[in-house]
Amino acid sequence: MTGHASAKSPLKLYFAIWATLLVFTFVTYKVAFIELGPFNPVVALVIATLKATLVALFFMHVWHAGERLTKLVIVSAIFFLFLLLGLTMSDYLTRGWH
Amino acid sequence: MSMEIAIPQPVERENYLNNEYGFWSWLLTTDHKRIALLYLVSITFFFFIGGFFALLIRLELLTPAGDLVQADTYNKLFTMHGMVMVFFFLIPSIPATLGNFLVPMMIGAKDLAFPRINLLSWYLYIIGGALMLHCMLTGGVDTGWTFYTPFSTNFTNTKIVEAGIAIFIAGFSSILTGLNFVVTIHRMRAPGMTWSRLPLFIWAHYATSIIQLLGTPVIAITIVLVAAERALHLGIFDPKLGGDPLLFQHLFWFYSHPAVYIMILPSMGVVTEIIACFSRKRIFGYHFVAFSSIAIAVFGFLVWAHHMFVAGISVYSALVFSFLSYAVALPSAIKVFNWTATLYKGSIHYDAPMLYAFGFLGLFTIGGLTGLFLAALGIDVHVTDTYFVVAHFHYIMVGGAVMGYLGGMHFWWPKISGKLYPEGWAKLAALIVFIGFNLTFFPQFLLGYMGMPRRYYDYSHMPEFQVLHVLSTAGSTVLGVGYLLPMVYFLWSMRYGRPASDNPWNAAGLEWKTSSPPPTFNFDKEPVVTWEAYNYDELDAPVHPQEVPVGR
Amino acid sequence: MAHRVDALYIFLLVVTGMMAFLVCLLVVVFAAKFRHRPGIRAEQIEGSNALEITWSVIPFVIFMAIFVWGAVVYFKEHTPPADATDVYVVAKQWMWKIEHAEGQREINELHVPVGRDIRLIMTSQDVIHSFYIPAFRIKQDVLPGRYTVEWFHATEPGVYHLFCAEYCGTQHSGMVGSVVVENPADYEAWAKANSSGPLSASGEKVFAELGCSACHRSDAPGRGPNLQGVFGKPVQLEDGRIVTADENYIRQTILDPGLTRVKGFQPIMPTFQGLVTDDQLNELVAYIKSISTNRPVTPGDKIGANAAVSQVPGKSQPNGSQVQ
Amino acid sequence: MADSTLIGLHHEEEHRPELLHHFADVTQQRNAASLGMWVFLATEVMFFGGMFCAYLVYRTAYFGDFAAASKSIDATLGATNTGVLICSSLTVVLAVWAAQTARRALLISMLVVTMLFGLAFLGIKGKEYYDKFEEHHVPGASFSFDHVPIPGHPGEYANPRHAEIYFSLYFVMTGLHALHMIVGLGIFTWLLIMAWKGRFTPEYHTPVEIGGLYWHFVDIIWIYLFPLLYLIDRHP
Repeated sequence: MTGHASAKSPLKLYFAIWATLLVFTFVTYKVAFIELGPFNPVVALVIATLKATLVALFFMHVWHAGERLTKLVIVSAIFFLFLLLGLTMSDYLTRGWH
Repeated sequence: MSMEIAIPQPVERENYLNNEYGFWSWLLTTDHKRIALLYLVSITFFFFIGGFFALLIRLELLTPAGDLVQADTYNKLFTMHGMVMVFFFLIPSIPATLGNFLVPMMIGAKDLAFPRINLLSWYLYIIGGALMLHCMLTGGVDTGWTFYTPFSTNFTNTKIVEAGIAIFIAGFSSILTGLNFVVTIHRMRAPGMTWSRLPLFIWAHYATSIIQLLGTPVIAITIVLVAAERALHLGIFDPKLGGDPLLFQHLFWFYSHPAVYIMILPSMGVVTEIIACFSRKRIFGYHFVAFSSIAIAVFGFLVWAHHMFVAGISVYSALVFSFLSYAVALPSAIKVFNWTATLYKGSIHYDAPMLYAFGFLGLFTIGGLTGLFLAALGIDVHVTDTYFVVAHFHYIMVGGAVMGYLGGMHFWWPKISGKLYPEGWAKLAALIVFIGFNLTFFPQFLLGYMGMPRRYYDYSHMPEFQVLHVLSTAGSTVLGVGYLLPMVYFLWSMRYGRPASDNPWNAAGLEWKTSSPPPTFNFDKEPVVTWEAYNYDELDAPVHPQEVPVGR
Repeated sequence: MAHRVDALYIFLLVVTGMMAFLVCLLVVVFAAKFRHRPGIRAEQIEGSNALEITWSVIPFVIFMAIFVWGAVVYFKEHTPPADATDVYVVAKQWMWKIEHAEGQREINELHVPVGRDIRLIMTSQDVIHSFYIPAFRIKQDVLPGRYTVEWFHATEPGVYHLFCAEYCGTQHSGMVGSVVVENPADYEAWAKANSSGPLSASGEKVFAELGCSACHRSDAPGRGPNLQGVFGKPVQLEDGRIVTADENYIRQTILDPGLTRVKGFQPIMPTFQGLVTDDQLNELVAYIKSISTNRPVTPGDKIGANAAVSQVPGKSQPNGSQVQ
Repeated sequence: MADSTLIGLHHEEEHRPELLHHFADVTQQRNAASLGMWVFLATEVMFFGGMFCAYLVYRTAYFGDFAAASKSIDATLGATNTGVLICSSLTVVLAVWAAQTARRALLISMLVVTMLFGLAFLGIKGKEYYDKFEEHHVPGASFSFDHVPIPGHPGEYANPRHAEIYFSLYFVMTGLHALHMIVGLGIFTWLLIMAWKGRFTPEYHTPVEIGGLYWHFVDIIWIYLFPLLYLIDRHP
């Protein structure tokens, strides 16, 4: 299951990911100062999720070396997090309903 | 191993109990079986502390006026009873003792995946427990085990922070146990031990571990927030700042409802093993029982706000949570039906563990069905926060979980200690517990529907409730005797009990194929599994091909 | 409400009783019939998908029936009739303070006439309490910082228990009282003897004392919205939301004007947090209600809101809960 | 798990002090450790999830006040810290690669650089906390947030009480994140000692891998904390 046996050096990939992450950070920072209305938080969160995905897939080796079980663990953690957020908000967002 | 004399035998096979001696051989052990025993001693200690509080509570309620203790003392008693019983007895009860002992053995592993983390989790438990004891001895807490804000953050003067830290630490112990089980079950199964050959005890523990892993961190952070609000004057739930006390309840119950399943699922696993063994049958609908455990673990996370139907949540949210609550009732019902069906055309033996399992079936059924009342929105409004709720969750958590725990202790005691307990006494104890339990808690259903609120130390305004309270208190003394008995004869049997054979019940499962007590690494030779779970057919066949014990 | 809850309760008792009986009967019969006999071996049965489906679907259908029934009862419990009489409740450690619209004040006692819909508008000065009248089968937590609402309709004179059902500290079990249900004549006599002027009149005084009337003018356009006739109507807020001007809205706007500013007005209203007591808030709410012709629809807004008491407009329940 | 593997490993036992007795072989041990860390990270998601939940509830309710409070924090420092953590993630992944390919010197230097980045992060965080302390933005008796305009709503001022909730969340979330960083520094110190002693080989470097997983996870948490806490509503 390990990736250390792969022949070609992954360094190029690592540096590419690193550069992408830095660019994304810069973009997030700059976009925050532009008026996008309701899309400001959307853009910020989409970029954050892209960054997190890149880190998980390549730096944490989920892409090359990760087995299905690892992915299952990640997916269930996210799933239960959304259960917590979603069902809690189901209360707050409907309190004003008539 | 057929000697009848009760004196210690001069030549004993080396096992996990006698391979090392001395204080440090226990306190520094990484053997899952020894750690299980460390846990057993510690949780028994806390069980009797919690039980002592319970008896004082019942004594106070014998008369309507508050005459035995002060209001403050009573509030601390039920708070400490709840905290000790929930966090220091029920949560670790079966997983940390029987689970710790049996999970590696049942899947044919030498130990849990992380033995040192296993020991660490016991130490965390002990540190948490010591803090909790210190907290109790130096003033205690009076918020109820639920810590509701803003009472806990801004109003009470009692030791919230210390109790919070104690529970936080104990929570980590619980997380680490769950982590160890998940990794062990995934990575350490013996060759041939496929997922569908796993004993259902393992499935139940796997489901339990999922809840421990994903639920416990949420209560940990919730307690941190409460402690921060008290100690550092942060304000997250504070209504004065515009904070919402209901947010605390959401976060609290996100863990604390699934926590009920941490307590009951392992017990269901135990009962499944016992019913299969003593009806000499493969469990009816293996896959349905296995998946219902997982379903309970997952659905258990979807229903928490049914504790908050009158708390001021939105009507629409309440509808959703009520609906989902019925969804989680279903897998439990499926389990009960499958256990019942397993008895059909069995060959049923009435040994003590089976009596406990029957007790479990009856009490859990009542506990589960009264849950339907509480999930029904219209009725919940009336009976929530009354003795109806108290009775309901005691039927699940004491009638169900503790009954299963005791059944499991009897079932595996020969394996754990290498000794047989006195069967007659064990049957008597099962009967006493069953009667005592029902006498204690059934009247509380009636009290609840009549309107007796929880956490009242003085009911002199409603003396009409006294008769039922007296019945309940009487039952609690019977129950106390019932719980003391097993401890006495288990201890007695350690010295005077007859030696147990490797497989006194002729039960299926890898743990019975090694010696009693097992050697340190569980099996002398790595087991290879070639049979299905619960192969009682083969075990009971006149000539059984599988009867060559692996552990020899 | 009591008879509705009891009917569902009896239904559940019968259904669950039958289920419990069935399971116990089967366990006992199997345990006796298939007890171990030497020489007879157990018959191995793998399972049965048909059976599994049967005993999943049938309970599920029953569960759904209970769910729907329970939800209907709950919805009625949370739908006060439009013409109910308002009674204000302020909870504190460890007593219930009751204020009637006509100005009667009581502690730990609630006098109501028989046959009238009573709507309780409740808040707490400190921790969470819960207003519980077992005989009427109603209970609602009382929270600090916002209003929650419950209602009942007593049909028989008598004295009924009133409990605090949410643990609230040392003297929690002392936070009990009585609901005194009287014949209309007796109630009128009691009300007359204990009246101290309507709540709305006190509210009008507070309204003037705090200087509210300087901006919220009823005769000419002021710097704040005219409050005449506002209560119970939808209000367009500056941030685009439309909320109903209910008790919680008024309360929240007094304490936290910035969050719920009405469209077209400047953010100049100061907060009255710390300057008004819960009692005065109730009086202000009563006053603003009294200068509106229409009746309450529902409290509601964000965290301070309670849709738990919301009501579908025009769907009133003339005949509400009854005593036992 | 075949017998031959077992025998083969027994030969190497002296060279393999890391193989614990209860595992059949190194692969099983390594897979167990890796799964253990992933499962632990799942619990961490829920741990931070509780705070994200509180954040979501209050941000929805008190958006303007949260925006105003968020604007009082130095976003440039936050962005810099994000960059610092991303760089540290790169050095971590290089350290893992160095361990895989038996480059001991590179491994050691990458571990050291990672820790330096970690310290830099904490330093910048400390500066931020200091500023907040100076400005009386720390919740408690001396908290003050009067007359701070709400972005995009001229003439409106943030409710200090709601801002206090924001700052409570800010300190709890970043504080617990910083605590995780400190724990990470502890782990990396230990890794450094082990690397110095030459314990890691291409066959055995699980601790570097799972220590790295932990570090990356703490990085991911920050990737979310940055926009959520610093950039709620920045535009003028």
